[in-house]
Amino acid sequence: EDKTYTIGVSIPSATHGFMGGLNWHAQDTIKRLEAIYPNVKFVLATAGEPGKQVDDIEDMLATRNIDGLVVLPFESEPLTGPVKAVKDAGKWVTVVDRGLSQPGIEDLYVAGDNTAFGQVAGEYFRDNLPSGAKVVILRGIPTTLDNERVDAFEKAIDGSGIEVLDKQHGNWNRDDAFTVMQDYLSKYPKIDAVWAADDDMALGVMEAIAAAGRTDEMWIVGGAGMKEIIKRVMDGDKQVPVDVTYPPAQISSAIEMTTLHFVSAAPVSGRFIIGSTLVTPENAAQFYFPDSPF
Amino acid sequence: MRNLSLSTLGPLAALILLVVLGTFLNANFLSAGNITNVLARSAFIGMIAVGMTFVITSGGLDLSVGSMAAFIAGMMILAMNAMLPTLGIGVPLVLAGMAVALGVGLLAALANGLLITRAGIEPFIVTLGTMGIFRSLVTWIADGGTLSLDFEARQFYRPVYYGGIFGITWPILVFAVVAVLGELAMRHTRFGRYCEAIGSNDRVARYSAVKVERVQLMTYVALGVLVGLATILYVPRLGSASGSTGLLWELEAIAAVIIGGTALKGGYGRVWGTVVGVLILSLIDNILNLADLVSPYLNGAIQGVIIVLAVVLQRGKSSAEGR
Amino acid sequence: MRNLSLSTLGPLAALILLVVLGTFLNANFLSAGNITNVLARSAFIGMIAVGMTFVITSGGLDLSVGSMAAFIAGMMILAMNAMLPTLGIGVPLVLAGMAVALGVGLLAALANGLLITRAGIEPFIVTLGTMGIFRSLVTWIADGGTLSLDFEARQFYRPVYYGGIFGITWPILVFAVVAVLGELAMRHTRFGRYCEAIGSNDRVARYSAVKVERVQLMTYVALGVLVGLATILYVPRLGSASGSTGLLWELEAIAAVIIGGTALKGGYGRVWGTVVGVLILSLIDNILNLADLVSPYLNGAIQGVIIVLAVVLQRGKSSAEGR
Amino acid sequence: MTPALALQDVHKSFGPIEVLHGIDFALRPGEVHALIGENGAGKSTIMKILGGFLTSTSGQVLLDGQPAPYRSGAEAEAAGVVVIHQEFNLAPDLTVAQNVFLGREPGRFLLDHRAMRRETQALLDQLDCRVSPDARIRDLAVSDRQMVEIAKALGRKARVLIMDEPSAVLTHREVEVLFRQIDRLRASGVALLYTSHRLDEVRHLADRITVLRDGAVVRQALRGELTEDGMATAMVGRDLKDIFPPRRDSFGPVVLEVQGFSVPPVVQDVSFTLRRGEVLGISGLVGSGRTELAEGLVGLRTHRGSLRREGQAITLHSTADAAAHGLAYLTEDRKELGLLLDKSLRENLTLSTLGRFGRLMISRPAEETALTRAIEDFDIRTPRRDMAVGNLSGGNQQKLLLAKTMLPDPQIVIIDEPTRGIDIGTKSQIYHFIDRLARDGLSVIVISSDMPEILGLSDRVLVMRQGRVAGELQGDAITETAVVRLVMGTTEEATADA
Ligand SMILES: Nc1ncnc2c1ncn2[C@@H]1O[C@H](COP(=O)(O)OP(=O)(O)OP(=O)(O)O)[C@@H](O)[C@H]1O
Ligand SMILES: Nc1ncnc2c1ncn2[C@@H]1O[C@H](COP(=O)(O)OP(=O)(O)OP(=O)(O)O)[C@@H](O)[C@H]1O
Ligand SMILES: [Mg+2]
Ligand SMILES: [Mg+2]
Repeated sequence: EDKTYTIGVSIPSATHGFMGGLNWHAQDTIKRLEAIYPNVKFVLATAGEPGKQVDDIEDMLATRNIDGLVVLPFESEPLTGPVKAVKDAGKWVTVVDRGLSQPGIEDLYVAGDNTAFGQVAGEYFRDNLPSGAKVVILRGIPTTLDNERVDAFEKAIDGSGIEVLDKQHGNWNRDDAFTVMQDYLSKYPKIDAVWAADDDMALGVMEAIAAAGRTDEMWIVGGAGMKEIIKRVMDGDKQVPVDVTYPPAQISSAIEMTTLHFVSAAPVSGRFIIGSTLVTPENAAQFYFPDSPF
Repeated sequence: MRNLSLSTLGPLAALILLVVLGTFLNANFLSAGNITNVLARSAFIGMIAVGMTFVITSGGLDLSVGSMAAFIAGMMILAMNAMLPTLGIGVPLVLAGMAVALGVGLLAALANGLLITRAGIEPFIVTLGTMGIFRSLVTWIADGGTLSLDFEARQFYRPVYYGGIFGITWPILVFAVVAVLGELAMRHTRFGRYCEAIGSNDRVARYSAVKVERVQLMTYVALGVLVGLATILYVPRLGSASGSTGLLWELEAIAAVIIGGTALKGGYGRVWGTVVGVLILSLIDNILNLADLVSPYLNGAIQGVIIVLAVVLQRGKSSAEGR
Repeated sequence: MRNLSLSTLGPLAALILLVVLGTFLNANFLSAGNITNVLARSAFIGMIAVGMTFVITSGGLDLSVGSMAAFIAGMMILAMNAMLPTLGIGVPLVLAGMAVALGVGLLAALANGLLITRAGIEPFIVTLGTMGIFRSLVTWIADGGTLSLDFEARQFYRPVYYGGIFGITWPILVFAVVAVLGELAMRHTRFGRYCEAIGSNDRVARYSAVKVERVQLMTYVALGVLVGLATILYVPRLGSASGSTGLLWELEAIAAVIIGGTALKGGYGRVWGTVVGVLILSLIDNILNLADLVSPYLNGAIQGVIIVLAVVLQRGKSSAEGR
Repeated sequence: MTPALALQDVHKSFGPIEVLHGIDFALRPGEVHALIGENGAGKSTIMKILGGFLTSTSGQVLLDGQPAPYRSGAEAEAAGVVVIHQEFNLAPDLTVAQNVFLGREPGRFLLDHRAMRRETQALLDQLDCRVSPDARIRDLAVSDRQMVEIAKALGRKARVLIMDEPSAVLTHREVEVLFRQIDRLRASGVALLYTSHRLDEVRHLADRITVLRDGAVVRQALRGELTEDGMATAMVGRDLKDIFPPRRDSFGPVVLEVQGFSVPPVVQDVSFTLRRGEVLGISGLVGSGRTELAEGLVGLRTHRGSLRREGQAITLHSTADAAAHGLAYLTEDRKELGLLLDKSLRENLTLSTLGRFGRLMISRPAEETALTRAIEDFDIRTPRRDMAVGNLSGGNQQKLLLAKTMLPDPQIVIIDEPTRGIDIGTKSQIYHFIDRLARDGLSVIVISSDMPEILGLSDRVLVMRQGRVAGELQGDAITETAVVRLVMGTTEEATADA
């Protein structure tokens, strides 16, 4: 047990709520694990764009002598090569959330399910809106995962007679969502529901609706499981009837399992998909983390 | 004079064209609600851009305003949450929050201004540096997440964004006042005159008994206070601040200033042109949301084209030769 | 001369300090692997920054380089995937891809340059517009996702980034060549001399029989070709292009130029200063990864402080007076 | 009587080079004191020290017998010491009125635009200057800018007024206006310091003369003690004879034929010819369109009309085109259009002819050789070769500009104000240089506001008035009266007289 291990953790920087939560969980987990296992060291790097993330991983390999890497790829394609290089150097690789574009590189895969994320929300819409109902969508930053979510959502409501009026980019940002929603409200006299696809955006949307005085007209479904939204669901707020999880805490599981691989003999490799669950007033309490910044 | 009138009317013409276009595309475009929305949203960037007009006119530049806004919002929220137990919810709390915002804005800008005027470092570098510093600090204070104003306090503070008098909301009123005062300051006060003189030729200004460093410092400080003011109106809107608050506001503010006809090299500032520039930028976004485009992916492209066209309208070949 | 040597040595001193710091922080800092990594990744911004030095020296500005790189990468990948069935995997495919990259870069830059020099619109506005346009187009073509080079083709193309001769990888070699040629062009050719003259006073240049517009156009075109060249080396590294490719490269490139001692107002360009500037920026990132900081949230703040310090080292109060 | 302002053993060094070596002299109220000396002798430096814009390395400035309490130009101005700088000191983006009042705008909180405009107008009227107070400085001709500069200084209510070559860019008539103002100020007890390279002005104006040579006072004299020749000799340190070369008498064929040439909006329908080996002088008032004509001829302005070069019709769209046809132009505005002030002598000298200094790479040694030659040929006095041109003395800048214009070996040179700010010794050298060019088969057009120069140099004189050719004089017909009459617009009599 004298051997020390270094684990690199490379994630996107905290540019929006979800990533902020993920950053918080990563740091929190690292702090906790470092206290438990004195012989494990962690190297955390955050990147604002794919190129920088590749730089970070290169640096970890070249200067920090990492034994394992936990990576949440900014984008799948550009990170595939560099992560493969880590693997080829004989290191342990854990991939989180966004799969690499080439199968079989990672030892461990921990992820949320973007298709399920869109699908669960879509199914809720299908089941709770009459045919002919009108909805608007706020999309995230243009990325593959955003496409997956929206496609899954649209597939889920396909044939239900629900009409999608519009889908603009709110960039997972409260301010942008506020603006887009204001303009939706000017443009469409009747909106029955909003899929905001992210809890940060949901907050911006709610504000715009409140300002327009149309609070009773429509409900909103966000996503990811931000504590404020979960709280509302828990309290039975009619405006936010449900939420769909996409837990930022998945990074904790990934880091923990990777650490376990080094400090114990436990077999941890494989794929762990953390499904997206519908948070309802009944089950909300189990998704509520008041200490997290997200 | 001939030249002036052309370049003065240019941005206005672009603005009018956009309004006409918006009206065609969507009947609700001219509704009171939409107009209020657009104007109120423009107010933040607007106030900042008015301040930026002075900085650019006197030959400076400030890239840090967006992150400064985030930083001020963060500090303001922290301060208000901290003072809540003592002051209780009410006007004193809000006033204290506002004082903090203006104070932090002033200090942050003073840091920029002193590094630029006393240490003599290029404004681009100084404000690029502080841009990173301010934004990092917010993210750090917020622990990567969002700083939120206490719910009750926010409910009390909310009318500062959404409320108003005579059916005009506060952000619009404050923006209008700032714009008018800015125009006055630029055209009719020594400060504005000195900004133009310094931007035109700082040695001449120095030889003519203008306190060049002091005026330059004042432009940065004024900008900082305006960023503080913008933040005061921004915080009640969503009640939160995070690392992504005010992202790219600097670019938008500078773009508004240049679209409005102020020269990037300094020497010539037009505050009301800046106001028109801000409105043009807001309207582009609004119209893109109201219209049904082929693909929202192309929003950026259309924005780009309109920005360039707005300026083409204003400056033809002829005036390019003149300058 | 005294002034000059101070400001020439400034950025170099900052660079050396950073190297010393890095060596202290981590024993592997000076390892061949790390040095290769840092230099190779500096190469993209580096080549662009060398081109940007000429643009800025002649009094221009280009905000579109980052999105231009994304656009070029997208077009290059599209073209290579399309030609794959005909050409098969091999040198011709890669050469054809390179030709597309250089060609697209040239055309994109020509669009910028012509709008600026012929239509007489401020460079800031033109390139702000095309920045939005290029990036939107990539996002649109990629349908919001990522454009990927065919896997086999990429394997074949990969050595262009990772391979090299004499243990030096291609990006480093190409960057070195570009830097040396750039320095030569700036110091010892008519083109460089004209750039400085135009930036110093374009009217004097015009009266001295310098073809001002043509030289300015050439600076943009050269920059575009260099962006194309950078993309040629970038694509084999990441094998894909998306809306976030090359994000904020423009800011980094401009910052490198200014840190290197070139004046933002034009008239005075220093290519090797730019190279030092690029290295400083890369090293900051590298060193942040070498050390364990309090919090990664503060990376931006540390970056900001170092950038400002690097320039403080270089320009004290004294030289601020000199200008 | 205590002098209003005095220097006591003032030394001044720029870096290691000392340019003033212990200067003593005094300005008295109600007196015009002239400071004369060769280019680079240190006149402007003295004036800047007096005005608080430079601090002396050692020695003292005494204001009313006390050490001067000011440390900047602004403070000096507050103490009543006002300087009209040799180089323009106007913000190009601001209007005339804005510049005249820069730093002392009236109005409590808001600026009083009307008062500024009114008082500016009054000042301009006093100077017979017809520039609008709302005109932007950038759009003004050099001479108008100089008048604005004078107006700006007059507006500042000086008790000591220091004028650094105010007349260099002015025409005869404007100089007279300026002199009237100087007389008025002298009568009202202002102490005046004046420099000029036009020695007749000095003789006419000065109550007291200080002659400077290489940074030291070599002679002080009272009114009437020095003749113009005496001044020139004291300045240059040797006798000057034959300032102007003898007239040339044989000319070659026509090399340039200008027909119906217009440069909108000023120049209308100008026609003339130019022969090989000829010096054509162009005279006229400020704003008569001489500069615009010249700039049109070398393709710097849009123009109409035909140009024939040795019989071939040519069209010119830029100075590069003009250069290709052997035409060169020396601008009257050396600060804004002629020289890159923050670049070295070498870079300025070769800018328009870089193509000759190496194909791909510029040859530094070749440039240096050219600079060495230029320094010799034009007697450019510079403390260091690698200095920024902006730090050269005004006259030496002008010499460098001349050298730059002549470097391409043009066949036809148009020189707008060739000897502005150049000392009498060098002036003579330049006249002989122009003469040599003409004798070597070049053709020279000299645009000048300096009457003796026009008279002494030209083989033919073209007089312009309000954008048109008012008349042409040749050979013995070139007399001061004839030219002045044409300039003023009494054409018939003038030709009759001749
Ligand atoms: N800032 C400076 N740095 C270095 N040298 C300078 C500077 N200013 C002036 N000099 C030098 O000082 C000397 C005196 O210059 P000054 O301008 O006083 O001459 P001047 O008598 O006014 O000449 P002119 O008749 O040509 O105007 C010159 O050799 C000039 O090059
Ligand atoms: N009639 C006019 N209307 C308007 N502007 C005029 C007119 N005449 C001259 N100007 C302007 O006055 C200025 C002087 O013209 P220009 O320089 O050609 O005259 P000049 O004879 O060379 O005088 P200077 O001695 O000042 O060089 C120019 O800027 C010109 O545009
Ligand atoms: Mg002088
Ligand atoms: Mg003239």
